[in-house]
Amino acid sequence: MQAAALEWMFDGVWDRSEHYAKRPERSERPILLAENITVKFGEIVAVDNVTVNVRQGELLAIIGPNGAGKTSLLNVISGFYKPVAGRVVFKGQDISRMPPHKRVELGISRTFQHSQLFLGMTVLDNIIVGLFPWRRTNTLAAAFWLRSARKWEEWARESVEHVIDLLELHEYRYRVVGSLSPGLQKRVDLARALVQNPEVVLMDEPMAGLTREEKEDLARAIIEVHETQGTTFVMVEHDLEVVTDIADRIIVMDSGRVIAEGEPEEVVHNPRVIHAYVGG
Amino acid sequence: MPAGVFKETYGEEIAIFRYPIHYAGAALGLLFALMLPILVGPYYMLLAVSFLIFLVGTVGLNITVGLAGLISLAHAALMGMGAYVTAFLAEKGVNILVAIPVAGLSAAALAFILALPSFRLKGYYLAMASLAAQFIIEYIFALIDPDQYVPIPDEAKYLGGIYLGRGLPLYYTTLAITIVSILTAVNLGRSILGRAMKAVRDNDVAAEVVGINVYYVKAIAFTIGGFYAGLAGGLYALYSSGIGWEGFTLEGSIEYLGMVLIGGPGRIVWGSFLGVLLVRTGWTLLESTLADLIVSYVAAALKYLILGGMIAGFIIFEPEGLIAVLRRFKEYLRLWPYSY
Amino acid sequence: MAQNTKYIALIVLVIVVVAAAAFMFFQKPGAGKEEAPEKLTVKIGVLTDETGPTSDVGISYAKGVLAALKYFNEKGITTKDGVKVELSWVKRDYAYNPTKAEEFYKEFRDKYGVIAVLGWGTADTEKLSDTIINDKIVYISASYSAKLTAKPYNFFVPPDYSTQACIAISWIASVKPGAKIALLYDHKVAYSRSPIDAIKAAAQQLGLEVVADVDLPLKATEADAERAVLQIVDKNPDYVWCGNTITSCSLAAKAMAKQGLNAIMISNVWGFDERSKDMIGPEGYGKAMGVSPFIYPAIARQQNIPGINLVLEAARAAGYSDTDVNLRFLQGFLSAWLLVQAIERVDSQALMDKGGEALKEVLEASCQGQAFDFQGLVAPARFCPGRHIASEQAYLVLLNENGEFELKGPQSAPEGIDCAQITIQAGG
Amino acid sequence: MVEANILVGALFQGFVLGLIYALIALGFNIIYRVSKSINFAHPALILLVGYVALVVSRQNGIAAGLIISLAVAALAGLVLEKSLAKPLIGKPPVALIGATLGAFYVIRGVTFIVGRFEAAALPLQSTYYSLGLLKVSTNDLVSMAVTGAGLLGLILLHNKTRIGSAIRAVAEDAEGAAGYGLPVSRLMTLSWILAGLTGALGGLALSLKAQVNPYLDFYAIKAFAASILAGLDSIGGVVLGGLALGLVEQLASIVLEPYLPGIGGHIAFFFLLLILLVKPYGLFGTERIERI
Repeated sequence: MQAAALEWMFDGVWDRSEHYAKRPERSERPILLAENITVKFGEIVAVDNVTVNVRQGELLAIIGPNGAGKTSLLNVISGFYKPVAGRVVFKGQDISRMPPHKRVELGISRTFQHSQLFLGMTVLDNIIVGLFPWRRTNTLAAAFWLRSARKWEEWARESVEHVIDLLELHEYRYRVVGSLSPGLQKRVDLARALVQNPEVVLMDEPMAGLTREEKEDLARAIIEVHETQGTTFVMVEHDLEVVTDIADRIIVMDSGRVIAEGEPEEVVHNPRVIHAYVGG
Repeated sequence: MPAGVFKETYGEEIAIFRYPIHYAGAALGLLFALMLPILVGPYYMLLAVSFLIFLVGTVGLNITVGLAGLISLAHAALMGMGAYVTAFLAEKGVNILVAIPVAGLSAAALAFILALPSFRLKGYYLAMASLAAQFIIEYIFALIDPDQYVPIPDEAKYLGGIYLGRGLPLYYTTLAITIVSILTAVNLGRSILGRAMKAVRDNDVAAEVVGINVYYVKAIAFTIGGFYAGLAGGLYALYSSGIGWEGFTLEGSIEYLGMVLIGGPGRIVWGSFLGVLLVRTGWTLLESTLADLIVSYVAAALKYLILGGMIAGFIIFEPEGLIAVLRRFKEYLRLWPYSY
Repeated sequence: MAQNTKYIALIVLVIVVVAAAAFMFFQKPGAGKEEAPEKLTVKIGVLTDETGPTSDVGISYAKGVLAALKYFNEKGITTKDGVKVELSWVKRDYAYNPTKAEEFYKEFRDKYGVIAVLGWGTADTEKLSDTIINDKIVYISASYSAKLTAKPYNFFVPPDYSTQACIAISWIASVKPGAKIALLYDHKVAYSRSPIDAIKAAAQQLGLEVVADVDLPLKATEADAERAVLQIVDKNPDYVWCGNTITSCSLAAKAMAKQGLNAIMISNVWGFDERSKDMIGPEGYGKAMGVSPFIYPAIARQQNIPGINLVLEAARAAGYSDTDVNLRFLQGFLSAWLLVQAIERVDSQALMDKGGEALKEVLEASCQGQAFDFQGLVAPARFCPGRHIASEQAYLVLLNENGEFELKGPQSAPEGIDCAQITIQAGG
Repeated sequence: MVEANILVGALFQGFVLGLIYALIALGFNIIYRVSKSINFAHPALILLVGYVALVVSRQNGIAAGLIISLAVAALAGLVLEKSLAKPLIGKPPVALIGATLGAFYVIRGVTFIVGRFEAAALPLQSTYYSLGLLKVSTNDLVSMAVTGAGLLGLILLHNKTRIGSAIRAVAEDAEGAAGYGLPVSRLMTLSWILAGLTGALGGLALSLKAQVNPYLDFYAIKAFAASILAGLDSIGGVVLGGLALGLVEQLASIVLEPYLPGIGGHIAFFFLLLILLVKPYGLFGTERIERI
């Protein structure tokens, strides 16, 4: 008893496998379900009774014109918005009432349309902060830099180095993110999500504002993670070209509703989609 | 990063002393701190003691304000909490060296309660909540201390026959506690907790969404700040023959905030160091000089004008504080005479 | 890791060596005795509040202190055995912040080696009252709390608050036996609470009735004052004791006039002075008075009290106009004068050997010996060991119907009741 | 049981003080609307106004005191805007909080030079009138007139004039307002001057009710509580908040004073903390929607 208490105080136990749990195989089974979601801002209905079913291991894209409610839907899934109606289910568990940081701990990470990095911090620190839910030190251990704190730091650095390798951020490690280009900032944003080793990554317009080259780099990285680790991606995107290239499945939204759903090829040729994009 | 230094482990990279110059600097600094009583007279030694006490308090506020970005106007009240707890325990016969950490903990507990509004509030609202808290605590002090003076019994200030309340023992005791405080503060700053605080400061909305329990981090930042304030209060009780609540008023809290904002918010050690050196100790010295030179009311008005002007000026022109100015000056010297 | 250990070992070694050196360095042998020189310099610390919450009176008080120090210094001070003494003073404005007061006190003590401090209010005097015993530094202040009379190194010129209040009660009893008294004061402020127990005891003894005890905040608005007055109005008091400072006492006097309470308000020494005339206004004329151990300078000039000419001369010499010389100025002046008189009675050798302790001894020698005389401005002062109550005499100053200050008394403290002791025993 | 005359007197005085709190709180409100931050220099401004009025009216009469102190407050508002608010546009609100805290001290210093922190009463002859249980003095009437005029003037300016609606637009959405060609920068300056003027009127009334003393700013800090009760963006709510605070103070004094001496003077802070804990955006204030 006493030994356990001491261990908790001074030398938190850290099991690596906890963080690197093995992913299940890709399947038709839904991993994430957003059901009958409605979001309102005052009188404006941003999302109107939308149901989205995300399957295990897929790369799902949500597209649609501006104001279609895509980002709002993402915000509901990540817990930032409270929907007026509907629920969010992750791996069979209703997470509708869970605060955002808890959802991250469960395995839902996200990136942002406009850089939401911590601008005063270095790239390294920005990514490490993503590991906050998995910290295994308490305040006292941190204050005296006890073994648990040191070991955790090393573990965290290894994890970070892994994503730095993956996203080729080596030379920017010690740069303050405020001084980086938008493209690099997006990469850091993704790195921060990936270091959490999530089961589902929600991406909000990852390609917006990037050069063609940057888009290709980013797409390659996403595909690599998707294929090697079996991570599920839900991507809100504007750029149809990228989406049709990499998505397994596409959902099209307009004016807060889902207007089409299916394989990239069939969706792109759906007349309602063409109408919404071109005619709308 | 100086050339020719290579790190082999991640641990080395985030160590406090990373380069030989750090070791040399720390050793020299320590040597200076230890020899200070020899170098200066007893008055300056006591001034140094009061410098150290307020340094501990300011380091705490720098964690709350500088790292976590939570404006607190109740820091002097928290320091008062520490001082009163120490006085109470000393009265009960508890040794002051035991009482001081307890003072820190009780101030931390109070700070935790004060942090509750921060769960729902940010920025200006939090500043107002802490302002209200400052006045409420002041009021409670006035109720529990109707004589405006609580003596600290000398009997509590002994350690194995040595009286810690004055002279060298006072200086070295304060120095030791200050050094431990600073080291723990630095460790907290470089830990994941410290990084999470910075994240909350830079962008609390995003911090929540990327998995940081913002409430928890805010509460802990407030609590840690309170702990150091309480520690400073305890040290103050050691240094002083008695305490009165008039020493822990809003003016004290504003002065604390001024020390953080002028010195360098977010730079826990050096920012606080410069802030206290300039705003508190420097001012005391300047006041002593001015008092003989000019009419006293001008000097008195100057106190308000200069401190207020510096707080506003630094926020507008150099939000990173004096430390940033010094750093730029250092860079300039390093590159001199080639300015590029 | 090994490298770290090496550094740590090095640092520990340095610490040990330096600490040892420091301790050795500080074990200095005691300074040798010197022969009495032609001229002695006495260092004095002056603590003032010229910017803080009590600066409205602190500024004038500080002027008085400085004028006196300058004046006597130029006039020449000699000790009992004829050695010339020069005063050298250091003044600091601590703005009523006890933390600052302590810092400055330590500067006085350790940097300048003062043997006496001319202090100011509750915040600094109370806080330093224990420290000065160890340091043997005489502390003369304007905080007249009864508690301080039992402290060996605290002195002040007038009687303590409790004795002053009892004098007022005794005056009431002599003017209107069986009068009803209501008490208005801030229940949480030490200065305001200090004389209350003594007042109640004295009133009982003298056959007066305390009919109300109501809280009046020190930081009051008209609303607060009126509420307090409304609470005593139907108790029909004949006299109202206001134990606060001038702002809230004058508001109380106004509220009494407004609510038609036909009673006379008597204020504590800090609650009433020359400014009361304007602050209370015509409606309160004839209804307000203050306890004052000191003769107001304006009245002193009318009555040709000898001491006032000295004060005016000093004020002019220091560059102040005659209008600067008000009650607070006088209080400051007298505090410094007491110190000067003590120096004039001390033996130069004792002063050099024992510093503040020698001053304390001559101050306390007045218990049986000659009293300190202030040429009629305040009653002569005697200090007995363990009981530093300078005198038991004070005036009552009435703001009469014509808006002029009228001196009543001097009145003595009631017989057979030790007001200071009551306060000390009550712990306030 | 509390006697009727005490209750009537306290409620009336609470009402008069409530108007003063409301007017001072409106100063916070005006600044919040355009600068989205708290102006911590406002309490010091109240102090400055009190002393300027005192010093001037001693020499040249109360009317001159009134005019000069209004002018000084307007000037102070202008200087604060030009020196602090303008350079800090776009910075987080915390920056302006810190900067105005600095200004708080600077204005205190200036006040000290002006008035040496003496305690005195404004030279205004007081006459008393009796209305049954209630006694009213000239001070009460003048305070009510000054604060009432100030509040009414502001509400009219805000709701009925073009300047008022322009300021409202800037408060809602500064960028949008600029898009419609509104002189945003000039309107901001105007708002700060307006805040200074309301502060001056409130400060004058306060100087009558509490006399001029070095802790006048304490009452202005208490007015924070009034400004937050209804939410910082609702003008009508601020008036209600001020009145509520004035009454609560008096009632708390009567009821709780025997147990907690001096609670009346501090209840505002309990009030403030409670509101912030329970309903941080006030009773009528709107929660800002954040976007990412």
